[in-house]
Amino acid sequence: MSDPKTMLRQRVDELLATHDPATVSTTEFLGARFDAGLAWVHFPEGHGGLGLPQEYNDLVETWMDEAGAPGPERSRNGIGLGMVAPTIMAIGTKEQQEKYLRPLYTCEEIWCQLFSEPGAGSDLAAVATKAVLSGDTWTVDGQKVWTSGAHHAKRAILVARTDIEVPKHAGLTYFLVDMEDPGIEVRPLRQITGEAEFNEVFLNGVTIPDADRVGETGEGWRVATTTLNNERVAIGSGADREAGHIGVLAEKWRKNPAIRSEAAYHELMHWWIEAEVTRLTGERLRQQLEVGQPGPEGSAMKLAFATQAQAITGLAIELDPDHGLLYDDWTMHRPDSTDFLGRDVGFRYLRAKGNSLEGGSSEILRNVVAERVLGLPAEQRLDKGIPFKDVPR
Amino acid sequence: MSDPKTMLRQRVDELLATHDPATVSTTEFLGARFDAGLAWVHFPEGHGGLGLPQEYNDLVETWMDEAGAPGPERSRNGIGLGMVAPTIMAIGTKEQQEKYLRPLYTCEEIWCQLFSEPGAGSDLAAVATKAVLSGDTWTVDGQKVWTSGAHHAKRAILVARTDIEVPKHAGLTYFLVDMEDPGIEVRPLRQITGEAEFNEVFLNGVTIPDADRVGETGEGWRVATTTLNNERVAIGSGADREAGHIGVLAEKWRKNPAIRSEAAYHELMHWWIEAEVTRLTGERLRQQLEVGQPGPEGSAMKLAFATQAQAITGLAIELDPDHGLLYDDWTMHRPDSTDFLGRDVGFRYLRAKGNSLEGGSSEILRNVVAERVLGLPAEQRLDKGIPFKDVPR
Amino acid sequence: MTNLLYTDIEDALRESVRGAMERHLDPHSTTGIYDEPKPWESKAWQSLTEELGVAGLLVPEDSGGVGAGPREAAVVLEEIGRAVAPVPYLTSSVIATQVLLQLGESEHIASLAAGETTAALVLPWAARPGHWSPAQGTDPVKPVAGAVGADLLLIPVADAGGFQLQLVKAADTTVDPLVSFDMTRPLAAVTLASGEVLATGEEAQRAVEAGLQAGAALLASEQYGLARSCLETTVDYVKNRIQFARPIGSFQAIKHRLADLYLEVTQAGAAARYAAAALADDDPDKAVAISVAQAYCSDVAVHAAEEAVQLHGGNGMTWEYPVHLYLKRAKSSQLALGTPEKHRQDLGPLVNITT
Amino acid sequence: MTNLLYTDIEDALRESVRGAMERHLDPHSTTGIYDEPKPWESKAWQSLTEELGVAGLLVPEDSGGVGAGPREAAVVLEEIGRAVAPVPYLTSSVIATQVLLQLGESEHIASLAAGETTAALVLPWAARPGHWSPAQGTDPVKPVAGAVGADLLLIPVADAGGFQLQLVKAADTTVDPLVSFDMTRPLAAVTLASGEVLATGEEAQRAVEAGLQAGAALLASEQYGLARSCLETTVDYVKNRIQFARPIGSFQAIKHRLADLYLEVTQAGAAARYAAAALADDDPDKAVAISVAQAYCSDVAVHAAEEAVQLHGGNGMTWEYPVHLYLKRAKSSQLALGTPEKHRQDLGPLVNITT
Repeated sequence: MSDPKTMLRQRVDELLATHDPATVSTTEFLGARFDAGLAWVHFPEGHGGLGLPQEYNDLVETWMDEAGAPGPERSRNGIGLGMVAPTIMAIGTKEQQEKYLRPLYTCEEIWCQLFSEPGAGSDLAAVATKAVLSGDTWTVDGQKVWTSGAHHAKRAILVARTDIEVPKHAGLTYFLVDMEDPGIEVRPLRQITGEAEFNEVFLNGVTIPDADRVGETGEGWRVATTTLNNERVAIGSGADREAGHIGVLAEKWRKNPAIRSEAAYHELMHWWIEAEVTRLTGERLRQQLEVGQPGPEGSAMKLAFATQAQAITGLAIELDPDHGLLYDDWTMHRPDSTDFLGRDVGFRYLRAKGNSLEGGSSEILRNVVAERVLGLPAEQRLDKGIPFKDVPR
Repeated sequence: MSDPKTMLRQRVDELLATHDPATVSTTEFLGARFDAGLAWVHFPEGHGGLGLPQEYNDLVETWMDEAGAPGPERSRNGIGLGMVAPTIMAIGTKEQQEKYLRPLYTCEEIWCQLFSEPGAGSDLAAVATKAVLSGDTWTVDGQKVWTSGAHHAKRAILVARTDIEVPKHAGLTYFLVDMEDPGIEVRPLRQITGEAEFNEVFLNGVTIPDADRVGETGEGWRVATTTLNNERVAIGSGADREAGHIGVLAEKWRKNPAIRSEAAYHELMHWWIEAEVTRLTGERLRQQLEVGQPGPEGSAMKLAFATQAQAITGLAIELDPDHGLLYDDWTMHRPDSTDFLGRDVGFRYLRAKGNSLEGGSSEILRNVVAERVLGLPAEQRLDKGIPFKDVPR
Repeated sequence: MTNLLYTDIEDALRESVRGAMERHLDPHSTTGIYDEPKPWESKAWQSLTEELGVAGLLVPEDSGGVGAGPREAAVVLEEIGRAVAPVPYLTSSVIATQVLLQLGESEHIASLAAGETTAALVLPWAARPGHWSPAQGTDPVKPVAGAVGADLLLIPVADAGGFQLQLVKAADTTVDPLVSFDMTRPLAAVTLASGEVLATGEEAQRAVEAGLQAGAALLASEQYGLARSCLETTVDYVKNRIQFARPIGSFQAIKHRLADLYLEVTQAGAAARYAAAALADDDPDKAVAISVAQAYCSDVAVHAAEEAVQLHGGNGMTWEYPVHLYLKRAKSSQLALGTPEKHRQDLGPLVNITT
Repeated sequence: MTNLLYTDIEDALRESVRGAMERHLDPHSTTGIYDEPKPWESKAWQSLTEELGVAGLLVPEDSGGVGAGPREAAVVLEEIGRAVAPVPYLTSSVIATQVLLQLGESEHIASLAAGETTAALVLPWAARPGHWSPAQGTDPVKPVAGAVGADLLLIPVADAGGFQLQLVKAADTTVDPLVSFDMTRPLAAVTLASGEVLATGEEAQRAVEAGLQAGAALLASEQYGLARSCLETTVDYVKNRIQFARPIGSFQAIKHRLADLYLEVTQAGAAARYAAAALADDDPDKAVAISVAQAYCSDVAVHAAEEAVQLHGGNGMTWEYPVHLYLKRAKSSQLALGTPEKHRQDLGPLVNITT
């Protein structure tokens, strides 16, 4: 067999030759790319991959970019691509892999995530949505919240409680749900920004075939952890200097002498340096991953991102009061994706408040760093070993 | 009876007439002042007071100052005057009051405090120094630490464990100790500053007559709390603007244009404002106390003092690097009293590190504010209800 | 030193105002302003003016007011901050009223004191004492607070003829509402129009300056009230929100943050009170007190609101929970009448600290 | 982007240096320096130079050195920071050596590389790249780091004849030790004396600048090593210190502070590594990398040491526990080669941000 790089280049060339990105539809191209094993080269053959080491993915992406070929829309199907695919690949059944991975990759099926609940926020394992098995079918009742994209998602990953007689982590099961089930109601959840980027999802008698269970009954926490770990890893990618909020502010500073002052200069440089050292830390983490030595920095870096996003957008408002006193638009929209930087400074400030909550609150992340990285004693678990039904909620 | 003010003025005049401060010794004057009930006017007659409301003390102090009459040396006998006297007055026996208050007030007897131990720092009630009663005499063995003035103290207040079979707070007893007991060894405890402002005190077979017990056996925690509450109250007195570290730095700034910069200006003004709002808070607390409505701000203010002292001295070092790189003197001295402001900037910076530890660490104070002021749930007490001998240490 | 405590009368005033706010405002309808901006004729404003008469606190009795002063107005503002009340108290009953009082104006002051009319000083809302410029040329002035729904506009203008303070009826010009970060104190672009000249030259400048000083001094009390409300609401929330089988307020990291916030809020209260007292006493230390209070209370209010959002978790991010109203008001108020940075800049020379 | 990881060779180097520091230094004797200052001929310095040969890392092999570079020297400095080692590595093996290297000097460089002699650049220790002045007049230069016990002094001087870099033997002038805040890197006042002229004009200036750049770039690694050591020591302490029947490291407020500190220390490591790499590569981004690393790592080291003192409780305040050595070194190093404020000032123009 030839070396992987040569083989990959051949396959890419063949794909581009048979499916000219300029003429075929994106869906068709992505389908063909999946079939050629060029979706995720580290996945097995037949599931969008070629069983190669993960680092070859970057190469394929680069070549595709050079050829002007489309990739899947990460902004619309981020949960599907970033979290569901690796989970199904790692733990799903062969049938699930065959049924779901291809339309997920082509974005014919958008996925959303039904994890958080009003009573299960930082305590994610406190999920109370109930799933009961009868014959081969589960029936699900409950309420989920903070579901982005639920209103245009075709499918969802769901964690539900299947046993209240055992401690909370032990009674959860992980499912794949059809969002077109008549028992599902999606309501927009309007946020501080005026937008409804997220939804509340009500589940009333939603049915799920047992074939759409992922992992064993009662193993849902472990499966969900696999999913969430994929979320965290996404942070470890390098970024250019002045990416993000600091770049927006620095550009404004350069273009707008009226907002400059000595005091603001030092404040700006303080955050410029903070952003830069976080960038360097991310770059180093990326280099570690490349040589197969992942570090524990990811959780801590998310703390830094949140702190910086909030401080820098707050500062941006203060630097230009006449502008910061205004807002671009309070109308309730339901955006297709999140753009932290896309709107005006007031929006960016408000939206950044979510950075220290979503995807693991800063408080939870500090616990994680303290306990798992520094090895400090865990918090006392008052619910440890207690059946879920007897735990105070 | 005439109004208290007139009566007090008469007594002060009589005292000054019979004991000219310019000619009699300080000791003699203070003795006479004590006998005239002008030491603490709110104490009962015969114990240095006249049974008047506490607020008249300020008046007497003012008149004494005007007459150039000496007061007791608060810097040398702060523990005696500030903590021991109110405790003995509140809880001590009549014999203890008669024997100890007068020489304490005249500073013929300096007092120190034997509370903290190597294993009982923030957890003050974890005292392990043991006192055993045989007949009318207690025998004490153990080690104390952070004892200021132990090397020139005649007497000490001591908290010792008299029962290890009961939970930690219940097994303590409070004593008055003669520091000249042959079983007492005082060793200087050198600090980060180079000075030995404090001592370690070793107690080996120290004997205490039962008559020098304060409060009942096993009531030592309650008595110690009385003592420590007096320590906290001392903070609530008003102060002039720019008192303390900020004033030292502001003066340096005014006199030394070379250290000025725009960035430093904003940093300095930030701390100037912090110091000013703490001063205003203290002033308001003082006004509340005057009208008999003490507030809970004292504990929180101590947090502010510590933060400011540390930040301002650190800034002072940075503003003048050529000077901040130097130190005045590393020689081990044993000062008679603490002067936070008296030496050079390096000393002030290092000494200020103690401000967040001594007299209740900032961590403990935050707990106090959160639990007693805000009413948040208490930390889980792992030692609750467990005999002291069985508690992990 | 001046008295920093509250009198019994002030305590009673607070009770009345708090009661009125609780009766006439609810967070849901306040949030509604973001979608459908309303003029000021709310029940809450009616209650403050008609029932309680607090619009006239700064105005002497012989001018139709109550003859109280800044200390009492500060208490009202603490409660307005506590309720994020969408009422023009600061802009009309404090700033515009103080401008007219300084001029000895008598025609309009009584109806302002009665709350029958409202007025606004037409300067950008970030203008601060000692640092503001009158309108020049023909561009509208913006963003102006208190102008939406106001009956009278006090417009400082400068032209070749010098400096003037003009009184313009709202009906005689255009007030364009702007989409504001804080819709509970909506901003507008005010088109210039000529009106009655109230004063000129130094007299007019002194009047505007007095208005801004009163505004900055008493905004601190509104900020303090807001911050304190955020602290209390958050303490209450964390006592009751259960996660991991315990109230999240039992987690020490949260306790310590709230202890620190308690300190800040307490100090903000002292600073705001001192500024109100210094204004009331026309103390020589007034300018210092104002800059200290503005620099400090502005940041404390923002910090308290930010902590409230964070410690309310996801709920704090929703449109449904009122926490966002506080954050928006706090952040906008931080800019109002001078940012903390600018007040630190102003303060130094007052206390002989210069670069 | 340049490689920010450590090579296997660097890992081995770290092991050796750490072993040497552990064998030859103990906190008690280091603390003793505060009472009885000692010259540099310590076992630790002997081991670094004679056994490990690390004084020559920056020096090419044909000049008598090891022919490694700044990346490797940075690893040595991390370990020196970790041990608060009282050795003149930064001042002699980095700064002075870099000055001579830049000049292509050959007479003394080999003995510096061997650690047989030590040298110091005679500038105030707070001087920084781009902002320093040569000695003028007759006043001694102070406070100078690395001069106490040094054999050779590199003295930049300016007089009517222009700018010169002179080499003066310590024996030919007076080096007065000063009572230093950090006695592990003692400072001195150096009396001027004439010596051999090594270079003049721009050549001399470039050499001094190169020395300061190398010093500032690599001081960051020493600060990182110190900070990391403080974090590790403190984590260890709070795991073992029992109060209230539990390790104090089980209290969440302490855990969260240490998590935040972990983030800072981790980022300091990346920043320091980038500065060392940029120096090694003579990267066009070098000046940016240095100012970022100095501005950031200086403050992290101080913060780590301050947290170490606080979280060691009373013990952290004692002379007996080594924590104070770290605080003193960290605080002094914050001032060395430019304070964070000055580096922020320098950084802006480099990235096109100006006032």
